[in-house]
Amino acid sequence: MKKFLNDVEHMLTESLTGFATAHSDLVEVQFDPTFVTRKQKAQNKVAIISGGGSGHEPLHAGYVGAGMLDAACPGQVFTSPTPDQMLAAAEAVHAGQGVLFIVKNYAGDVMNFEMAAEMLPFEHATVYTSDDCAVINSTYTTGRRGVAGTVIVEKCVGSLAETGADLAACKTLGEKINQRTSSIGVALTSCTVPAAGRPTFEITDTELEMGVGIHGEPGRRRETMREADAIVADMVAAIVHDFKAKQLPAQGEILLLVNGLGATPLMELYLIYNTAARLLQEKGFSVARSLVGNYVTAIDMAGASITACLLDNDIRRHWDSPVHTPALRWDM
Amino acid sequence: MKKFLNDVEHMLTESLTGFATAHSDLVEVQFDPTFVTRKQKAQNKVAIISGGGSGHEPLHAGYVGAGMLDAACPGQVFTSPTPDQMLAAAEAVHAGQGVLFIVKNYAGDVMNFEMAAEMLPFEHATVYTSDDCAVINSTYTTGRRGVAGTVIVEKCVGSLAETGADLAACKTLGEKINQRTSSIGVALTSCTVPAAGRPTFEITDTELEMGVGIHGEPGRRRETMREADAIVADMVAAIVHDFKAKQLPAQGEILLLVNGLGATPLMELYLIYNTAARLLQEKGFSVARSLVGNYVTAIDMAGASITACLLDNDIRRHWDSPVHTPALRWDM
Amino acid sequence: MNSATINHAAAAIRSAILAHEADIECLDREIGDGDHYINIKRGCEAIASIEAELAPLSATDALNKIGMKLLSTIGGASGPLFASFFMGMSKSLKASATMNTLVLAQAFEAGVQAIMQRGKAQAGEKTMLDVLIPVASTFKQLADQGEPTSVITTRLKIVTGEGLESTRNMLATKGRASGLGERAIGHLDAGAKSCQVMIEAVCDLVSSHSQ
Amino acid sequence: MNSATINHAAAAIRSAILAHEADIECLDREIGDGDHYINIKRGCEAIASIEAELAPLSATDALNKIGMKLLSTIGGASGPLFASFFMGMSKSLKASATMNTLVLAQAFEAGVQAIMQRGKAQAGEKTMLDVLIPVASTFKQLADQGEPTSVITTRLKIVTGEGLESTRNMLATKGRASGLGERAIGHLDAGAKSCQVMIEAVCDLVSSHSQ
Ligand SMILES: Nc1ncnc2c1ncn2[C@@H]1O[C@H](COP(=O)(O)OP(=O)(O)O)[C@@H](O)[C@H]1O
Ligand SMILES: Nc1ncnc2c1ncn2[C@@H]1O[C@H](COP(=O)(O)OP(=O)(O)O)[C@@H](O)[C@H]1O
Ligand SMILES: [Mg+2]
Ligand SMILES: [Mg+2]
Ligand SMILES: [Mg+2]
Ligand SMILES: [Mg+2]
Repeated sequence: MKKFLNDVEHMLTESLTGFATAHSDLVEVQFDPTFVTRKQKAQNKVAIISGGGSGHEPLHAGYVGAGMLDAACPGQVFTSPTPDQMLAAAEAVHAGQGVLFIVKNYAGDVMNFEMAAEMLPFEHATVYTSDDCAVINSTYTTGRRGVAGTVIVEKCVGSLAETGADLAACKTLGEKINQRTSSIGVALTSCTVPAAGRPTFEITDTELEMGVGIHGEPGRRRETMREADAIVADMVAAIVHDFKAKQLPAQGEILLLVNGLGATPLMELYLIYNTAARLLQEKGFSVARSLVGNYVTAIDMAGASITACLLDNDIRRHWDSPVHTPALRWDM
Repeated sequence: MKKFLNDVEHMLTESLTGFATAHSDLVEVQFDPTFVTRKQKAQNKVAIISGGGSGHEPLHAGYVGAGMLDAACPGQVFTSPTPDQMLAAAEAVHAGQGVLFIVKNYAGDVMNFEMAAEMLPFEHATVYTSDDCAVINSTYTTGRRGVAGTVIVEKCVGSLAETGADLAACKTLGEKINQRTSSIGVALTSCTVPAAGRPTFEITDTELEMGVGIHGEPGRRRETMREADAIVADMVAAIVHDFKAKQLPAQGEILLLVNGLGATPLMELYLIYNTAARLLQEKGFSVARSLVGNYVTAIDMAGASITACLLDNDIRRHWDSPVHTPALRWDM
Repeated sequence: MNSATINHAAAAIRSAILAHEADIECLDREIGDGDHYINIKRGCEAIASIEAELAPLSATDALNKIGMKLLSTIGGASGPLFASFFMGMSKSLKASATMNTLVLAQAFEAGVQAIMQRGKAQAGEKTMLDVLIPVASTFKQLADQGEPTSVITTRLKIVTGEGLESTRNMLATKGRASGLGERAIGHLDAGAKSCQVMIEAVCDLVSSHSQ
Repeated sequence: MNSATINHAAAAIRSAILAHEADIECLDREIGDGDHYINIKRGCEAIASIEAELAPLSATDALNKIGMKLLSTIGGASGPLFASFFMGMSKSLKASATMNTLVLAQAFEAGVQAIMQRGKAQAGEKTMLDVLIPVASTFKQLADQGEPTSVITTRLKIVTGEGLESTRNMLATKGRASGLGERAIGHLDAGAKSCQVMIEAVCDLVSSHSQ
């Protein structure tokens, strides 16, 4: 394992300190317990708080700022944060209108946020994201994983909260977006958790992992490495299939997010985007909004995910509204 | 080599098509010859054109847009573009006030832009960037390489051009910034040129390449892998030494850019930033502006570069001015 | 049981976990995300760091404090679950006036039930519960029968091992491995493994004392 | 020399370059950026693709067209340099009324001078010029002396090889390797290698025809 670090113990703290210094106009970080808030705390709105294991940067701390999150709680690498972090963050940013947690649907995140919610002295609600269609949602699983679609939920719910909407409305919008969003990821290499010091899985030069999770969890299938168009075609098919399974309209405007998992060059992401956009268009969807880059990563994994969110006027408007965070910024 | 591609021949075209589609509100791409322009062409200003080998994305095409470049000419991967590209781009964006080329100082880029300039039917000038202080500028070299500092030159000169400043003023600002900017890079792994299909250099798990170029050119020295703080200390020392060699003031406000070379997670970049900012501060510089992320990459290399630009009111103002490009955006 | 015994047990657990780094770590890499060992280790070290604070407390309070500490230290799926275990155990002990093996067995069972509630899981879902549930019921049954400590510890070590082994051929229906379907088959569950290591360590400690 | 000979030579150069992929490619990886082989190959293929367009042209026009084509195809450092070579050669031929070996040798030298001007480089800087300059002067000298083709080709192949070999122990002071200082020593220059391959191919072609 070759990484820029001093000792694994302090890696997260040092990195978060750097993050907070680089963006000291926008955010502040607290330690013991660890959480990130906007520098300029918002008044009189629902407080939107997210969090999860670290290693997915810029998620979530990179999305703290005007128009998006009020606070983020970074856990250890790939390990959900602990309830005391959420409680302290909520204490810091609650502005009288309740707290909405946005939580990626993993057992660990769910339970830690749940315990925080149980102890929270404020009105609160939780939106769980579960956009990963690689994991088939059936009675014998704990449900699908939340992956890159989480960014869309955080952006749009953040925007709605900014308008003074109440907790129930924020939760409703978040759940609607989650319902209209499907993602699937593919890995060409494993990631390496710094504290583990070695790759999470073995994969040869002729294989890929289809449906990989953002923690390097194995996906649907180990498949043969092949040309990008063939890989993307399978990914788009999975998303379209999932849209059907969710009984979403078979056409309409979409937001297309091609997300790098950490080590994939932008040149390849745009190549993936090119094919994905064409195939989705052929299937009747029109790509109305796009985002291409590293938004929800898996440390240093070479790989990418494709996310499609079926827009409506509401979602489009909240996606388009001004945002100013370390990792997502427009019209501000 | 594992990459998302169909065939190496068409990789660049497919990727650029995806890029142009994803950012169709901002840019347009032309092929035969290949160049990228703003969708909304600027009027009555110096046309700022850059270009260079591909593989450094988002440089340069990602910086085409309001407040920055008018056009970019992407060459093959790691190969400078050809003069016909620059001529066609200039033809497309010349707005009556002359053309400024911003060129990274490599033999290939210099000669191709030079030949284009010789054939150009418009008033023109060229700024060469040479911020890489890993290469000692002496009589027996063709001069230092242009690396991540190029982004600062492109941003600020783009801003000045937008005010209607003339060609000479734009060139002067570009050269001033280049003079006040030093960079140094370090590689933990090699990059792989897609058409070559294998890593450019071999490097073991216990080595690093100090002073690496953005094309995987070997650097100053092959060194022993060590903790991040020690690596960063050497890089900062090289920059401070270079500032001295350039007879720049030994204190003042700087813009600190920590740039990922392609495969380095944001968590590590912020950790590097944390140490670099602290050390520069200790040496008497105050970090007034920051940029952390993948801005000038070397395809899929794990590694990072540190760039410091000594600000003055002029540079700071042009750095802060609104910009709206695919890869850099604020206040618009 | 008092806070001194608890600190002893915690130390025994900690060394056992450290000794099993390789096995535990690789299991969570195979069908999880590779952090389970680090999580557990972080928890063990946090408890070691509050040894002095635990010393003056009653067993009930010490267990509760351990639960709270784990809750704010481990994170992940196992954090709230282990926290719930100790808090559940503490609550059960508090309700009881006396302290004996049966009371302890009941407290253990209460702890396991707290895990089941928190995780909304049952036996047979390829989790730590496949070790904990059989251990809890065997423990209570043997304590009920008034078996001597040595019999109980010997038996529990066997049940623990069997529970762990039973996860090998299960489909995972809870936790991170639940997305894997058939691919999880053939792998032991990491949380089950760490529970087995911990329970075995405590059994060995107890039987060495009772000899 | 006419455009048919030029097309033949281009074809011979192309196969020789393709046959030397491994050597050329690895040299530019060692002390450059690894694209030299791809660049040259792209150039060769571009010329092959305009074979039909070159056929009706005079030698002068064909060489100029080749230069223009290379200029818009290769890119990198070698693109403008090879382009300058052919355009320089074309210009020199145009100035001359007749065509013979000496005229050709002068044209070759003019091409090399165009490279020197464009690249602002001399012999001894570890570039393609370390092959091209000695080849140009030997070529002119032998042509001046009226040596037969077979003597010229045999001699030029030797000079080419020596020129290439001479780059091994040079410090690079031009091109991408110039940043390397001492580290460039011990490596051949990639552009010198591709020139050696091309010149050798043309010499072989010419001597096979003249036999
Ligand atoms: N709902 C649940 N009920 C009981 N145990 C669970 C549940 N979900 C996960 N686990 C246990 O937690 C272990 C994983 O813990 P850990 O790796 O620390 O957390 P994470 O899965 O969040 O990375 C699994 O091996 C399993 O034994
Ligand atoms: N100034 C120069 N004069 C002559 N030859 C040069 C000069 N600069 C570079 N070269 C030649 O060009 C070769 C590199 O070509 P290539 O790899 O295609 O371009 P780049 O260096 O831009 O990647 C070098 O090996 C060297 O022979
Ligand atoms: Mg985890
Ligand atoms: Mg090159
Ligand atoms: Mg885990
Ligand atoms: Mg090269």
